[in-house]
Amino acid sequence: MIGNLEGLFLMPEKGIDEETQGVVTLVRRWADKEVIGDRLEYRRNYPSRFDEKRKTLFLAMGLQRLAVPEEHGGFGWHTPGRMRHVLRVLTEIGRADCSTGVLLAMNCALFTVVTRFCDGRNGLTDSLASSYLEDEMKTASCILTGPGHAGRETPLFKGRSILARAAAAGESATVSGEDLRPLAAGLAADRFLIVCADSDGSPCLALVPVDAPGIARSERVKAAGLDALANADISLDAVTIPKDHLILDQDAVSYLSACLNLMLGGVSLGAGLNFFEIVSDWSDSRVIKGGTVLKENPLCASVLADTAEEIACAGFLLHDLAGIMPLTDHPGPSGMEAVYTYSAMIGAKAQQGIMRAINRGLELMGSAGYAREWHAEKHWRDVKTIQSIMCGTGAEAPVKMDIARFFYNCSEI
Amino acid sequence: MIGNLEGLFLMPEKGIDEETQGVVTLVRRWADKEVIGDRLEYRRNYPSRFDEKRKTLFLAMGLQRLAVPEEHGGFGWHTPGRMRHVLRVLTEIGRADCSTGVLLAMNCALFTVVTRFCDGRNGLTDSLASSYLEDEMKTASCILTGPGHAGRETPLFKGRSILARAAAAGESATVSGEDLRPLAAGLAADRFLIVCADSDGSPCLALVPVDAPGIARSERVKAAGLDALANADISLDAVTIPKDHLILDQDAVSYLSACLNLMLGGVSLGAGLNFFEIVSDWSDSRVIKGGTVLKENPLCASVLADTAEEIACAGFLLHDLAGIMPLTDHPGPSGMEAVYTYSAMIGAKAQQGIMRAINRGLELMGSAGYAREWHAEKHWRDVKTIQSIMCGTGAEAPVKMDIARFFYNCSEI
Amino acid sequence: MNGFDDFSRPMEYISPLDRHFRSVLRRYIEQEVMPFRRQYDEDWKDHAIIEPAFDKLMGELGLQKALFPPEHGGWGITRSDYIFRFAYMLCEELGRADTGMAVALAVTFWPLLVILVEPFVNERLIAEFAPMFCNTKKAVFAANAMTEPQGGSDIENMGLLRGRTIRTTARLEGDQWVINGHKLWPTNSGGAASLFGVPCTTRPGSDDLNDFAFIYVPAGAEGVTQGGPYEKAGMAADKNGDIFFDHVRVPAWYRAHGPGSDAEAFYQLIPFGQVASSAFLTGAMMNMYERLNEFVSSRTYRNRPLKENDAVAAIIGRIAGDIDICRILGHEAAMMGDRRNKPYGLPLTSEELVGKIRNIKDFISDRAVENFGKAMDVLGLYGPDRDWDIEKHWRDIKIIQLWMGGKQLCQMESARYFFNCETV
Amino acid sequence: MNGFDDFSRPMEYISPLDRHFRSVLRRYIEQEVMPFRRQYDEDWKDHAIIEPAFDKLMGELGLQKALFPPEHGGWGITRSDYIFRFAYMLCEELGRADTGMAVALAVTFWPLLVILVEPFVNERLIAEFAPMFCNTKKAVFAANAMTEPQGGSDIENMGLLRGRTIRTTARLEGDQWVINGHKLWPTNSGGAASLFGVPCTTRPGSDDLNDFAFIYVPAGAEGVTQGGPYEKAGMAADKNGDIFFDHVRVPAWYRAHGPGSDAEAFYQLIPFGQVASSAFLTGAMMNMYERLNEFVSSRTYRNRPLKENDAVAAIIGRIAGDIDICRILGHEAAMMGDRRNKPYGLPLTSEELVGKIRNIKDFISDRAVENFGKAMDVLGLYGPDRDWDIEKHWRDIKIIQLWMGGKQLCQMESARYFFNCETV
Repeated sequence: MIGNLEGLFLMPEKGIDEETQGVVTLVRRWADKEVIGDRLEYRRNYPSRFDEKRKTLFLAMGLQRLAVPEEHGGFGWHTPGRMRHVLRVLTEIGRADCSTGVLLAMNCALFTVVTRFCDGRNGLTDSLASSYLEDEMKTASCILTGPGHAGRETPLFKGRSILARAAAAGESATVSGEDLRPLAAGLAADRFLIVCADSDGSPCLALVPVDAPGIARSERVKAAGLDALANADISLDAVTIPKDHLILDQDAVSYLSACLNLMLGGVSLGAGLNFFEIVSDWSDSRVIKGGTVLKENPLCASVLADTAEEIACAGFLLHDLAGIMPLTDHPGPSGMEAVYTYSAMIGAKAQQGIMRAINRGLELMGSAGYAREWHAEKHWRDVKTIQSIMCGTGAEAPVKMDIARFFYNCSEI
Repeated sequence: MIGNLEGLFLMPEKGIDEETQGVVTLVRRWADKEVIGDRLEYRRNYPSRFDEKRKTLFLAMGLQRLAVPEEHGGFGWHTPGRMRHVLRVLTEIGRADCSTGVLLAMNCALFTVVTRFCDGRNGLTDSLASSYLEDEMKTASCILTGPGHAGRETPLFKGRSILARAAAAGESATVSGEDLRPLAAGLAADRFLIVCADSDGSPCLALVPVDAPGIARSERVKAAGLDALANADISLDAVTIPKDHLILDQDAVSYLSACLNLMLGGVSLGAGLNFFEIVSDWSDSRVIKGGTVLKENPLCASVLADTAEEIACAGFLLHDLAGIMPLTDHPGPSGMEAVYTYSAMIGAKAQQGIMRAINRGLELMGSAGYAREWHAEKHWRDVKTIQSIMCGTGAEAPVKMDIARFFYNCSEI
Repeated sequence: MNGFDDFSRPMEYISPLDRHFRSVLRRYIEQEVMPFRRQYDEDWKDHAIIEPAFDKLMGELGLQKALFPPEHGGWGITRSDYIFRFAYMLCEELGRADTGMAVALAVTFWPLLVILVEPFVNERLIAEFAPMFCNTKKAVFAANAMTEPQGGSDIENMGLLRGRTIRTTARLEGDQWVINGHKLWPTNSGGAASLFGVPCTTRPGSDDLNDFAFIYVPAGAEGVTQGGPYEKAGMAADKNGDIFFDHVRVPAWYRAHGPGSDAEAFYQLIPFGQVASSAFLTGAMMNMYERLNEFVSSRTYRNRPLKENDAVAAIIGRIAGDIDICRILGHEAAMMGDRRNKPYGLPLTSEELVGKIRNIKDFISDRAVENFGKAMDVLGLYGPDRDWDIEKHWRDIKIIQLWMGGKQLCQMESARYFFNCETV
Repeated sequence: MNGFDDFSRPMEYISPLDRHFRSVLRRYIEQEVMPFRRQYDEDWKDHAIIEPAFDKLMGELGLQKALFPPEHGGWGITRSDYIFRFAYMLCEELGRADTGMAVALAVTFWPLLVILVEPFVNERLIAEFAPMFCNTKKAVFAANAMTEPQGGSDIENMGLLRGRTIRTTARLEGDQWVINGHKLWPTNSGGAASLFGVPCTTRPGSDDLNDFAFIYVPAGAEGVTQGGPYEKAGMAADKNGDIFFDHVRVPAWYRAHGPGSDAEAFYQLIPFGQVASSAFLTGAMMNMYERLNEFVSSRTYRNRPLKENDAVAAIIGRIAGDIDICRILGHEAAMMGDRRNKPYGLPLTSEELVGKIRNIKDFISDRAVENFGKAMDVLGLYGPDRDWDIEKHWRDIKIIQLWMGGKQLCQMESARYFFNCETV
């Protein structure tokens, strides 16, 4: 974030340590120099040219290893206490490009969950970590729950259908599922992290390499946003994985969801902040009513204020969420349940707030709002895409059910 | 707050110290025992019977001295770092009764501002403090800016009209103004804290005892809420006060506004939490559609979730605001400007959020929502009243102008 | 814009009665209600100030006669093709002054509609009850005793529950119905009404609509006990209380129509109630506009009238714009009702009509709640002040949002229609 | 509800042409547009797939002739008393498939309305331009070259700015106008249009409406240069680009009407444009309903169809309810326009009519932006997926909210009317 932004968008947290500040500063420079300062070049063939910028970030700067434990050669930002720092970094990346942020968020979520729930099985962490140390871009693609199909019963995770099945047998396990829709990057990933139902119908996680036999992919999905990421539906026909690639703990699914809500919130927050910069420039230079600078017209100023307010509040709430992540260390289900619920609630609210910020700001930009040239519309499409995929299905209804379950002890919804 | 509420409505802050916790617990007991557990008795003649409960709180428990400096015999909760504790206490009081909370908030705001801006003039703090140590209820009534009258120019504070005038002359000063509307308690207060324009038209604050000659009051204003507080319009005809009762610093006006936004936010938050308790009880015991417990119906559950969500997020944001209050200690106007803007923004947003929480919850309560007997409608009227009076005038427009000024450097709005 | 009368109405819909009668009515209201309404809140129990106003409007001007046929001394409105539009006009004008008063009048019509609107006309009962309303200059009230302690608004959820949850029973003994049960909260209870329409069941627990009965019970009948009025957040002119029916006996022919028809005729009340609610709300909002306009024209921000600040103008412009929209929609809802006898119209009991009208009422309620809240904020410090009248409407209109099954029932009925839901 | 056709329309307003023509039009659209629209995004520059569809609709079916009088080979719609309602129907049906295509057609009408609608009829220009549109089976486009680089939507803010900020100049030299200026972003620019209507000033800086001129310029005239189409977030069927007029000469009688009348006739375009925008939006929303209904009926939460979950039902019920409301309001706006020759109607240039119609368009735009966003969320993972068509409309309709001065200008014009503001 540029210095000015930090003076405007306050954060509730105490200062961050020097190492973290160093990383944040590096990423900020990457965003400003490689992407934001250089955007007009990207007008044609945007997605492919972007690949190279992402390599700088992931490999040269090493961010691919952000959530790899220190003992495995990474930055070690995989603990609950580190979440607020991860949030900061993802925000910086989101300012430049949401697609890149989404990729890193999925990678970070992978390590955060695996290191926590595979304590006794360092083999998995070891092999994963060493693959992320290679000089090659790695990308995890998450497949969460989704809508079921009318007439077909499925196991559920908090009301949502689990569309993949996992079964352990001896030292290996098999994973199956038809037409699963990853959050993103289904065609670009090198491994999938899939929410499955085990043989009892309980939620669990399976880590599946993309080159395992039995995996089929649909054609590339054309999507509203995140242009740089190629997605597709995935079908798994009894794909075999090592048994330790299966995490048989329902809390792991909750934790994955909480991490993604936080991290993708950070990505969208970054896009929102950059949108703020764009609309600031615009409103400072355009004239309306035949002479008034746009920002000096009270109505336009109030729209601008909405944009700033939504982003500032989303930032506060996401940092508050990061601040309560350590509650997951509390024993018993209440810590995890609370964090899961708050992450769903704040995740949805922050995404909606940022979306509203952009929607309102666009109102002032007229055709510059929807011309590709200004890049405002890119943030608009990207954030909406992130927001929609994090909904799962049914708009805010499933999240509201989560909230009601936690706050009112509902049991049948 | 009852234990359960604390497990549900998380706060971003780290734990609070034992002394603070002790005060919070005492107030919570007062609220539960004296007011909430005993509400049906209050159905008739509510306002007058309440007086006595308030005496317990203000005098027996000593909360009237909450923001009186320690060296003057008070609790010493008048510093920016203490604001989060003041917020907690006011929330506990708001759970029981907004009127009481509003009174204490105005008292706390008085001491917070006076101790900060009258450093060199201990006389004022001394005399004020000693009066608050007496065994008699003290009440400050704040008169802020308001709407001007078409055709009459007034000095402005951030666009809002300053309707009172102050002029220093020798060792005394005079204060004048017609039909000024206090936030609350114009008939009950023993002193007014009034935003005035000095002889240059700059904003300043004047502290005026209610028994000074030259003060006239209108009849009691009938209001939507805060029934227990009698308000009236105040006119001052060249009322003389000691010169040190005048605080000639524009920042004092900003700070007063910031404190009131935070503190009255806490009062409304408390009302929201108690409303949550009421609607929880209701939805747990009522049956709809001929058999479903209300909270188990997905639509009702989603309305309930809205209520919980709005309150939880308002709580987070208010605590975030409390957390940045120490920025006012930073030299230069940017710390105070930032805090002023954030307090206006979060103050308005939190009030609106809590109002929405109650409005939504009422949807489920049918006639029990508007029957006085259930007390839900009291919180609804009280919070709306607090929200409206904190608007000043023009709904959110003046706050949006504050935000735009800060975030976009607007200068003409 | 010259004034609140300039909010849009679909001009082609205006009934022939509208222009003349509206101005007479408005004169009455401005003389008998407007000057006193700020004192109504304290008069909630005694109606010492409120009752004379009712006498003027309902008795002297004669509104309580409007539905009855001329041969019984009434105005014959139910025989016109504009009964919904007439009701809309009436409720809007009254709502502008006081929605509590408006509902007390409209609900007097409510149980009578069950026997007065084609195809459900019961001449014998009309002849029986007409004198009570038509031969007096004092206000006479009727009430629909629907809600029961446990069921909430279940009775209004006929589409889904089909009367299954009604606990008030009617048993035929010889040529009399014997009625037992406990109702609460109906408008005009708490001692106001002279006549109750009572939805009850002839076979508890049945969801066969043939077991639903709508029976008239004079308030003075033996075994009818009423509690005093409840104290509520607003709407002091509308009394609500408990009603107990303890072996109350009425003649067998006091049942509206008979098995099956009772349910259908009763279900007709839903669109009437929703259209009237919409009219109360637009009326109240028109009054809000009057007061708001005064405030934003005379008070300032940055030393210029509030309305000349673009940001404030956008807020109040949206409020006025919503009023315009709500009034168009309210009239459309009324017209949906009045189209029932046209070749392209729908019966009052059709799922489409009920779903669409509930949707409009839900929408207008939301806009009203939102915009009154916003208007109070525009007045800021003066928003909660009763002298500006807006806070009074703010308290009252929330009640309108909540009654008749409230927001959620509207949402479900409209979802059921638009998406052919079967279980919601 | 059987389908999207069951959303409400005020039945009394339906034009005689509606039933038959709508079904013909819909058949064309379902054959020529619907099956191909998912490929339009990539065709934004070349129009290789898009152009044949235009030829079918505008040329073969003949929509581009609709406004012209029969004696010139047209359909004479501007002589009917239902031109707004006809336009509404057309724009709604097209908008259901593709609002970009809808606007390209509607804007072809736009500059022609200036000379075709009573009381502003210019027979000589009609005779001049009719053959261009009526004697061909290929699509022919016109455009309104309004927006200028600095002014944004100032030109549409005629009420306040009165043409003061226009920089495109027209100077009379003998019997020719010489036009100089730079316009950008009009629909059907970027090389599509054959004819431009050009608002310009005969005296730069003047706010005297007599100095406003509306002059027709054939795209092929010497000195007209067009840039290629811009790449945008959506609406690929609508090309937008820069137009430069460098000493372009046209006959003196290519000016629409003359001093004063030009401004008035031009100002009529605002209500037309706002009503058409409303129709695009309701059409798009009706299509959204179709797709949404499919999704919520076939996909599940808790193993039951989404629509059978009360919480989801409330969300989608609100969406459908809003569509119903918007369609009623859109038709009311159209009717406001068509009432202009009735005794109780208003001229198209009246502040009341413009304020009320802008208000409705602003409202419908907001509902569309809100509800498409919400519908995408209902689809969740599948929301951003082009195969479900909703994201396409979501991108397109945001553009409709932003054009013609966008939301804020609507708000100001409506505030100005409702509160008699003088400076906003």
